[in-house]
Amino acid sequence: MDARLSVIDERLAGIKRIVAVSGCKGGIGKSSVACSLALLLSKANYRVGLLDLDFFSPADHIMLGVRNVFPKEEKGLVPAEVAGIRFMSIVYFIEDRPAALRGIDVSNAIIELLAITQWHNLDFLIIDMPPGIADATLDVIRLMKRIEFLIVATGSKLALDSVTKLIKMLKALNIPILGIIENMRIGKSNAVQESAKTLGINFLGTIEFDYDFEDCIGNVDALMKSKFVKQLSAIVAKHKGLLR
Amino acid sequence: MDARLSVIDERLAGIKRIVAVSGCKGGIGKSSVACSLALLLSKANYRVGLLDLDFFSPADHIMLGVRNVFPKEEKGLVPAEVAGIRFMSIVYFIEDRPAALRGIDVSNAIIELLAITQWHNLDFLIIDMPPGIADATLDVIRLMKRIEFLIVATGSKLALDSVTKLIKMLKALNIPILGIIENMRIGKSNAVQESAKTLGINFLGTIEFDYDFEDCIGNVDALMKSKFVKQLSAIVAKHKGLLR
Amino acid sequence: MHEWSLAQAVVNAVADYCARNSCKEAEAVVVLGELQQINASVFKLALKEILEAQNMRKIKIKIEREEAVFKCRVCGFQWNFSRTKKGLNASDAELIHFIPDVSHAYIRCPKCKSPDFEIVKGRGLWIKEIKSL
Amino acid sequence: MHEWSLAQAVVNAVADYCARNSCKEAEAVVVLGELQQINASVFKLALKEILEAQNMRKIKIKIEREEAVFKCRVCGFQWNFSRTKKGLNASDAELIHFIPDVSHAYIRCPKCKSPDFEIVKGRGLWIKEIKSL
Ligand SMILES: Nc1ncnc2c1ncn2[C@@H]1O[C@H](COP(=O)(O)OP(=O)(O)O)[C@@H](O)[C@H]1O
Ligand SMILES: Nc1ncnc2c1ncn2[C@@H]1O[C@H](COP(=O)(O)OP(=O)(O)O)[C@@H](O)[C@H]1O
Ligand SMILES: [Mg+2]
Ligand SMILES: [Mg+2]
Ligand SMILES: [Mg+2]
Ligand SMILES: [Mg+2]
Ligand code: NI
Ligand code: NI
Ligand SMILES: [Zn+2]
Ligand SMILES: [Zn+2]
Repeated sequence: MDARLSVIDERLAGIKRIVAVSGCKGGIGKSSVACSLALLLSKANYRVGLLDLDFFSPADHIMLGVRNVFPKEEKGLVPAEVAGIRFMSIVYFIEDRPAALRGIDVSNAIIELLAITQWHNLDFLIIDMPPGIADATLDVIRLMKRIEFLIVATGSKLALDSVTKLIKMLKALNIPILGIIENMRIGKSNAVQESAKTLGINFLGTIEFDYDFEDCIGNVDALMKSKFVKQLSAIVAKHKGLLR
Repeated sequence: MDARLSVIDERLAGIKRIVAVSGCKGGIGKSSVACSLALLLSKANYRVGLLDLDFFSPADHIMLGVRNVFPKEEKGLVPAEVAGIRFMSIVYFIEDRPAALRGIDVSNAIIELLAITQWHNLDFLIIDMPPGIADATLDVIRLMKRIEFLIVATGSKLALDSVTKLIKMLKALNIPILGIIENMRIGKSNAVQESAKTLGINFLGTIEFDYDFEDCIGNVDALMKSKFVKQLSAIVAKHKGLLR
Repeated sequence: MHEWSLAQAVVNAVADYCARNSCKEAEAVVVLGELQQINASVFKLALKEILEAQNMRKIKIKIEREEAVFKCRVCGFQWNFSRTKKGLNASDAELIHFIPDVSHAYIRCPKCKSPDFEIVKGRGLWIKEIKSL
Repeated sequence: MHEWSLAQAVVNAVADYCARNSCKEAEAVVVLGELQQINASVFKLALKEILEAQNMRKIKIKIEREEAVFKCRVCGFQWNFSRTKKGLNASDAELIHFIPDVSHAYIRCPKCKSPDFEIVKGRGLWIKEIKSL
């Protein structure tokens, strides 16, 4: 019997809302949105946690310029605080080593993290999801009954195809979907907005392709001033009821 | 005992070279490179197979505009031929349904596909890899002893961090790496080329960000005329010894 | 007739066993998991044909069947394939026949609708035993 | 002292069991897998403290240990954690202590160098048995 499963609810009890940033396909901006959203909410004086569950391409520590921190051991692991955000990631444990993790290992590591992480009280826990509908996605659905999904997509046919599958599954399971954010828009196609309509999902807004975004990675101040974050901030402001 | 493992070598015996297009991170152009490379090699009169192993964001059927085909049942499954390429993908079996596959299911499905697919004689089998170093990557390494990797990366810090881990692992295992292709270049940074140097990997060349690429998806003729494919074609021509 | 490719897998496994143990007479017990819906008579015919072609007439292969059982990872409910099979049309069942794992795209937990279930047993073909005679 | 969080997991599991079975006296057997390197005395102290705080003094918890065994998925080689542990420095071992699965970033098959191994047993903490007294 897996004792760890008996303590997860208690570990999450002090968290008001759990939001998984997902989109099934890789490289559509899940990590960029997750980190920026965590920063914005923290700046708005919410207590925010950020959990990077992409064990193969963990990005949030790079995005936020995290260096030389480690969780504190205190009745479990208390996430290090980075730019006001309580931050938990597999990189604390693997650093820059390649980690060959099959699904069963990913699942076990997620259960372990959820069982030992002491988030204490949070208004939001933002989860940066890996691509796919595999162990990580199935485990957050299974283990976090209050989870809500925030969907990211690009206008590419390839991204829309994947994200459509994820949305269909979430809807069939009656899991709340906050809505869909279009990212990296370059042309004028309305494909994401139209897909949202067809799928019956809230279309939240567009973040354009930001040619200066790469230069902001690793620097929280620069990120906060980027066009990317400004557009995300406008989306959050426009849908005030959604995230509070 | 898993009988399927005893027949995989025989199924691959008629294939001269097996090339996995990978890069650990999602959305860097693995599928775009894999499909385009398969088309280019086929056009150069090689016998080419294409195996899409990204079960969550299968893209190759969309890229190649595959419609209404299914493998032929003949002592196993003989891949359908699409634009001269023998094409195998999970989409034959799941179509546009969401498939919740944990690592163990992905691994089982890959073993099954390798055991029943009759590729017959091929000069190249191109494998379009999913992101990560999870079940699919570990299984192709485990089950295809002759596999070679072709690495795709973008200049983003996030992509380079992930791809570096994959390359470190492949090198430690003495798995041949053909080299690294930089994709979606926009600015003038030499980050990919420098990483290649540091890692001791062949830098093969650059494919620039192609603003018209999205419009070519689904149309083989348009793809072949795209800037993307022209630049990939130049890379292949420049490294003639690499792929023949 | 993709059963042929699996029959060949079995014959290869037995041949490997015989090579390792320098024997010419052996008996194998092959289990056919229900989910894969292998046509046993086609499979037996293929086995016979391959064994003859490879001059392995002294190999005996016994066939057993195993029912498929699923267990939901979300609510813990356990059920049999026969229960959900009725809900599948013939062409969906055919796709599961090729790759049993794609059942995760077609079958849902009857109790909580989750696609996150374990195939506890009866997924597909495996060899329970090989022994030299 | 992250052992405390796992001790609480065990106590919760036993409390759930007691609630389901309406009992106040129970005994649980907890297995500590070697790979997780749980400090047994710290763990026992945490158990005692939590059981007292939750008024569960009639719960007995027995502790067993299980050695960790790995099996390489590539070459089939099987080995014990004790064999590879020597190659780990203290800080790497500490990281495995928190998340045993990250051993895939630190441990390689001694025979073929693959990181693709199965943790056959001894990964970490689990409950072998709970019974009411
Ligand atoms: N709006 C945007 N404009 C420009 N680049 C972006 C934008 N959004 C994301 N990126 C870049 O695209 C790449 C993929 O984004 P990332 O957030 O890592 O995606 P995911 O987490 O979905 O894999 C990264 O290099 C990131 O810096
Ligand atoms: N050089 C390029 N220029 C413009 N778009 C590109 C380029 N390479 C890939 N893309 C687009 O980027 C997205 C990700 O590419 P894809 O091949 O699907 O990556 P992966 O297989 O690594 O996830 C797709 O929408 C694709 O059309
Ligand atoms: Mg990411
Ligand atoms: Mg792809
Ligand atoms: Mg089959
Ligand atoms: Mg631990
Ligand atoms: Ni068949
Ligand atoms: Ni500890
Ligand atoms: Zn269920
Ligand atoms: Zn090995």
